[in-house]
Amino acid sequence: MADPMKIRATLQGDVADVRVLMAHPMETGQRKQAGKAVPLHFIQSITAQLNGKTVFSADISQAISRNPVFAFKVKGAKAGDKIVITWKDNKGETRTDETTVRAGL
Amino acid sequence: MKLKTLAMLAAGAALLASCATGPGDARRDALAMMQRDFHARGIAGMDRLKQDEVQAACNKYNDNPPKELAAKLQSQQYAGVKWPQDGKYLGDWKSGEKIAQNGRGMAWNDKGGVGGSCYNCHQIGPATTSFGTIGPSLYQFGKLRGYGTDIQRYAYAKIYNAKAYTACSQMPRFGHAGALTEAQIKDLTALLMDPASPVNQ
Amino acid sequence: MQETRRSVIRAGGALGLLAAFGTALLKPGRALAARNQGAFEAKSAVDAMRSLGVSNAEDSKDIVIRAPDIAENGAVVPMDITSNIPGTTSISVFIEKNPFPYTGTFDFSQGAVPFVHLRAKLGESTPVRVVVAAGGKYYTAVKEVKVTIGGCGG
Amino acid sequence: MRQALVLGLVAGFAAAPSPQAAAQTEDPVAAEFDKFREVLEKDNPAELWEVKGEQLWKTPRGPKNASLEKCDLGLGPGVVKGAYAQMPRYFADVGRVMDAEARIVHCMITLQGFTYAELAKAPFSNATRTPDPVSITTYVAAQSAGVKLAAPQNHAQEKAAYAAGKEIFFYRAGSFDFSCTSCHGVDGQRIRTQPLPNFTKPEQAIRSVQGWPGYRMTGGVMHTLQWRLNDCYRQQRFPEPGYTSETLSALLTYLTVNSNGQVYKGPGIKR
Repeated sequence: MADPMKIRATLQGDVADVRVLMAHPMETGQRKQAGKAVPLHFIQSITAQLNGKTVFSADISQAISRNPVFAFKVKGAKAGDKIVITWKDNKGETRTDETTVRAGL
Repeated sequence: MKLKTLAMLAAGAALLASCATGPGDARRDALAMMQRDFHARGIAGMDRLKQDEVQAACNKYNDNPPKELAAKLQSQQYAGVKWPQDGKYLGDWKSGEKIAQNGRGMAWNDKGGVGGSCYNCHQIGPATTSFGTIGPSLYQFGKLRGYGTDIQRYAYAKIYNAKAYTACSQMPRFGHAGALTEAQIKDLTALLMDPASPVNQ
Repeated sequence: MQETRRSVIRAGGALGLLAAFGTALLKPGRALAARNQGAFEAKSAVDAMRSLGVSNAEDSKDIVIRAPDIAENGAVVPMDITSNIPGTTSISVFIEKNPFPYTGTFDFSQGAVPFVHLRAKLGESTPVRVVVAAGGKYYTAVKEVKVTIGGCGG
Repeated sequence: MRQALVLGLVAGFAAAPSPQAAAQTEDPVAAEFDKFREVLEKDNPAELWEVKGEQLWKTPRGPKNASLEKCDLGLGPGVVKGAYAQMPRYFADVGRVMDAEARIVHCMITLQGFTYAELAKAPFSNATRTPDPVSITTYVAAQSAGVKLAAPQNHAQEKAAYAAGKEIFFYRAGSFDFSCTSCHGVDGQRIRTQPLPNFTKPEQAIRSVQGWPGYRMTGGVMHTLQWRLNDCYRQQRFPEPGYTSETLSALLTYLTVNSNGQVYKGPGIKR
């Protein structure tokens, strides 16, 4: 099973700054190990919801770096709002994690 | 554990006594520790830990040996330079560029010598901007110094054994160490000295 | 709201898409929008954009790409991309000299600010092109990133 | 004779200005790297291993089915906070100075029943595997983020380790005549485009400790200082140093003590 994501969502005014780390090899299909090409294995899509509404989504390629990092911002968020992020890779594997928006400093 | 360590330290110190110059306690301990803790891997044997005369002198004098000693070491090293069999110093600069770019060779995961790692430390050809600054720029090497045989000969010998000119140079002794072949050194010499090489444009 | 993903790019390029690929790529109403495989497999940014139906993209100074002039390591090149164009719905990224330049599209809805931070692999020094969809139109900006050889090379 | 002539020639030309010498003094490339290093560190995949390491620390594992919560990292059994910043240090139970990873491996052996042979067999991360001591060291290191480095120099063996480490640092040998100083003994140099800090100076020595354990962009893997020193010796064209050996603990003592008093920032990100 895929390792959990690490999600941080911090309020700056009424904008939630959401930053996410994902554990994934993002294999390009071009890397060789012991003389053999490692097959293509990468996250293809990401969706993020704030309190159940999709706010951010993406279709991505294998050119995104290994162990992907993304950040995005959502206006109108409040402390305690729920952020749920899901990724799905080309082998059909998927992972969903969540966090709550925290008040900024 | 402690006793064993001490015994091993003592044994190691005895082993290394021949190459340890004026050993203080710390130095003796360090050498014994390394002798005990390192192991041969691939082509990198334990013999590589043993210092030769140049390494020992540079270590002892912090890379700044007395003038007479430096001169003596340099002439010894110079005497060991194997000159090209056919008397020609210049090979193919294009092949030289590839050798200069290649940073592999002589490590435990290599099979032997491979490249010259030249760009790691030197600016050389104008096309490569990712060059190191440990050594001086070699850009326009021949153009600035002239293309004469004496400079060709100097460049060849410097690559073969940098310590022939500066006893404690940080540059490896590529020919002396068996890291580059005669043909490879000639190719590198051409990279620096061939008027057609991009280095001299 | 999943069904609206990619809707603007599709609307803008529907004709082009229809001409190039037929209707197979357009399946409105699917829970997970169809991935534009043609764009991801394109070997040039131009072909990828054609697959996505991007046309007549106008140069815009309101797209801000913050990426290094020289990347320390091509395996991880960080980019902050912001669109200050009103009505921005998506940001697409094309790393022009990569074997497959189309790197992804990021969609914003329900209050998301048109900004994304991502990290990408650059095979060599290359222009990074960003295309923004806003109000049924396309806008573009480009940033050159140099990739160097670092370390001992061993 | 010949040599003297050439030496003269070389000396004569040494003064000739190098066309791009100016570019080497103020390194804009290094400045650009530093700027984006901050961006990269803001979200560091190393955190994924901190989480994993914490689980490994707290979960009963190994033949003895024990957690590492009784492991003494020098501040008493189970105390993790601030411990990394105070290592290497002398441990009376083993009669030697140990760096953090050496101590963690020791605890995995004594508390959990793993063997040194199995832990040392393939101790470094690759694309498909991160060894447990690497994750655990990352977790332990993260618990010293923001703490001033204070590797102790009280016990005679700690002083001896520093002195030995210094000798090891300066030891010139191998096929290429390299020592650690070949790359890390002079100010302001770089290898290819990578800046090379001078570890003999306290203000720069911190860069040998800072950012480790580090998420390495090349390969996208997590590495500790044990790996860093191992790979330095590979590139130094030396034979291989033993994993968690006293030699490496001594070298780390030299480097860390030189950095004492500066603030450790926790696991970092490396080229």
